[in-house]
Amino acid sequence: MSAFVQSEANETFVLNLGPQHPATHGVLRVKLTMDGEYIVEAEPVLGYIHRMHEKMGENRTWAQFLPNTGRMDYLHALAFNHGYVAVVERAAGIEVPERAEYLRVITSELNRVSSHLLWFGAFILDLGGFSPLLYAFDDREHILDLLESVTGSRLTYCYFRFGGVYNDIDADFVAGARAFIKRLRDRMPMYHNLVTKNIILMKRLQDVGPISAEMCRKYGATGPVCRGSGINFDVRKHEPYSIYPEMDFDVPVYEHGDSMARYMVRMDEIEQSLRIVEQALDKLPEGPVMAEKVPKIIKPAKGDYYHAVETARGSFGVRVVSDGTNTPYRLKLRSPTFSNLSLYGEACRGMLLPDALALMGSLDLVIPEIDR
Amino acid sequence: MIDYLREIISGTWSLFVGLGITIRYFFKPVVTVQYPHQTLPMTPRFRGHIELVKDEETGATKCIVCGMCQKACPSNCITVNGEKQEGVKGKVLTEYTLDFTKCSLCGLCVESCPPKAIAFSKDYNLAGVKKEAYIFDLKKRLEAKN
Amino acid sequence: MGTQNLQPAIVQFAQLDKLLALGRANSLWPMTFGLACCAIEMMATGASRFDLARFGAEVFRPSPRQCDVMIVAGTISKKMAAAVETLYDQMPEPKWVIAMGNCAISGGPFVFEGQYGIVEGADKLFPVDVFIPGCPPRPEALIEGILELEEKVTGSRRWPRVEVG
Amino acid sequence: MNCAAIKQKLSAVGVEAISETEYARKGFALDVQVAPEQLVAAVSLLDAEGFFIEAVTGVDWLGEQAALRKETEAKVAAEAKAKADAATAAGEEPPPAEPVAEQGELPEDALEAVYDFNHYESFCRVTIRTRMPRSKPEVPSISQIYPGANWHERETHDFFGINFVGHPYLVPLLLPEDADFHPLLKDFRP
Repeated sequence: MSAFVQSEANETFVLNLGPQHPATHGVLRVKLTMDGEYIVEAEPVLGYIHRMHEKMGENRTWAQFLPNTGRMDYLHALAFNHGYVAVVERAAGIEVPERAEYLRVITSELNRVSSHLLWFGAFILDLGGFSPLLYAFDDREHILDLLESVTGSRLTYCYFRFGGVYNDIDADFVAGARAFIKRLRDRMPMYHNLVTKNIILMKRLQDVGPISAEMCRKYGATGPVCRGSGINFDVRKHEPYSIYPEMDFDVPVYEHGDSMARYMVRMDEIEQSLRIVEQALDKLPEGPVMAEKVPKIIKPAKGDYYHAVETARGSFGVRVVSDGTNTPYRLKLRSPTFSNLSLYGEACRGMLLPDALALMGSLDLVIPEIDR
Repeated sequence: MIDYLREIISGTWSLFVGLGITIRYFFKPVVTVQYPHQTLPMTPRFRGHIELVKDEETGATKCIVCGMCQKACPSNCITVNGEKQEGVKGKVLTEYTLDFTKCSLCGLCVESCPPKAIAFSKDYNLAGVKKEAYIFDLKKRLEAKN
Repeated sequence: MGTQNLQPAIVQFAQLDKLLALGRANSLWPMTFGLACCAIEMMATGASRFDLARFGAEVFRPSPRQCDVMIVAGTISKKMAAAVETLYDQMPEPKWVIAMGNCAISGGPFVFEGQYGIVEGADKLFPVDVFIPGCPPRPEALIEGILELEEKVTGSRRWPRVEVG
Repeated sequence: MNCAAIKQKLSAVGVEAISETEYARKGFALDVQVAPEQLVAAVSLLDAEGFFIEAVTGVDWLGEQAALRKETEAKVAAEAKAKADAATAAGEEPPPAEPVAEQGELPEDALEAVYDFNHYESFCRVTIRTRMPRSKPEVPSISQIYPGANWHERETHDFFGINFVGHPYLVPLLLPEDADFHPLLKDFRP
């Protein structure tokens, strides 16, 4: 880490990063107060892609909000789907058949791998390496093909329904998923040789942007950000939902809290997700994929309900307040990156500008999910 | 000092390892699809814009003008109109307009349709210079197909 | 449309103009400008499987001053609209705009009565040359959009058309 | 650390109401209702216990009081009708209808701020709610205790116009810098 001492002359200038800047992964804007190459203060400015999801939730029926969930975090859309359908199922007391839960887990774990692969490519791109992006997208396309064959779309899935899923999978999908798991396992050592062990990457990431466990707690950071700081917190283990209790997987935790730790957490998570998919494919039960007794018009009982799921970026929680009608009274979406990014201002104080960009990349930002 | 030298050597080696990997991919088959000459097979479940389905027996539409799709659509992109006609049971479809520029391809309309009169098309490569071209008159499209 | 603000040269050479148009059409440099979901499909188009480089459009530039074409990929919020307009103004002539995805065409699924946050279509801000509908469009559609723009610039299409049956 | 212990400690702070909820049904473990004045004390206690902040949000209860009044009126009317019916069934003269009790002006509707806390080690999601009148929506800021609440409070201020007293920088976060509207209020019209 740099030993930053603000110059006596106290000469600072304001540097505007974004909202159109390739390193901010979208339309984030950061107002940086700089002293030379060092950051004195960073203030993220949000809202450049505020799409009124919470307002929209209040003026359409429960089912009509479904397509919105896939457009918040488009990289891990299925987990957001899952969070929303799960909270409505909880509110309306809908039972989900077992096979549907398995399909939900299989598809959303594959989606998590694709999200991590995209992050991997984009993160290395931020640091200046172009070719890993091409390899990562090559693998990612295989997942998208698989998911498209089930859900019909490549990115903004709207696959889960209250009480089950929209389509069943076929034998081709199972074979394809198994082939993909084998392929990615074979490719992972290549990624590590190409990128992880690369001296430039190590120098760029090690000891850069340390985030302490206490800081995570004060800002409510979840997901790989808190797991990179030594906090063993994963919603899938912490408040198990769906069929995750039956799955055998580990939660990778790294103590160091620097950007490298967060990088390693995500790389290890790819393997864990593959393990979950493999087990779920082995155990996949027969049966219907849609509950039989789902009312045509959902009207949950009065009261408020919460459900959290683990997305690729952390804990996504939905709080719905129902007044007993067919539209939500209030829909609060607790998005993980919003909290993860809120610690950015404090974390990059006194850092060099290029290091701050490495830190930003390691937080894995999806801006529409922050702004909602 | 020795650590410093070791780091330089191992670091340089790591760069060569990386270059070796990229060189090896140079000799592997190309993964790129040469798009206009070569196309990817579309999955049967691919969701393009919706399309009216032809009834195999009569050749006409299956739509019964119940308006369920219009009600189910979250973004109000479907307009269905029908009228009573002599000697025909139920309503007859007179207008089925889809404003594809507002559609989010969620599939709620297709699911809600009782007679399964709409389905996803496979139009995956639409692009054009007019935005009005994407407000489809599905009834006309169905008739043009016959 | 894209060249509407350009002063025509005093002396014109028809053949030279055609040659220039051919050169421009085959080296369209897009701007790295992702707004939302569609930007990921734009990245996928630039990456290994679809490889926009085959059409000379792979040089994604972060600076508007080096770009020929702006691909508006995503929803334009009212807060962002001013920035988008500035970027458009900063691009040198001749310039073209591709509206990728339903949000850029008309506001897409985010339009509802009483909405307070988004601009209903990029063509409310500046002229748009090519529209690519979809939510998000597939990478093939973006390639098709680039080819459509090529056709618009040169007046003829060099690539075969893909008929979807 | 378990939820029952937290419940006891929180009730010692002097909250208005506290109840354990069924997790499987509701998704949170403790439901705490506090007055705005007690909020800081309750949150400091959670901070000392090692909780992390999940979210801050608001709910606009416009029209709630009117609905409540309607409900009670309906109930009273139903009771009176039942009494009258029972009397007629017994063959008696139905008692004269009781004069409807004069009800004063409707009490003001409330805005509610909802805080969610959770714990990294063991599961215990605590939901704290505090209500304030719609005409004067003020609640103390907790961003001194949890710096992460800073953004959440700014967002809630954007959407509901709740004034977090003591917040260091209460300017619009998601809405444009000069926004003076609060879109999630139920009486918001653009």
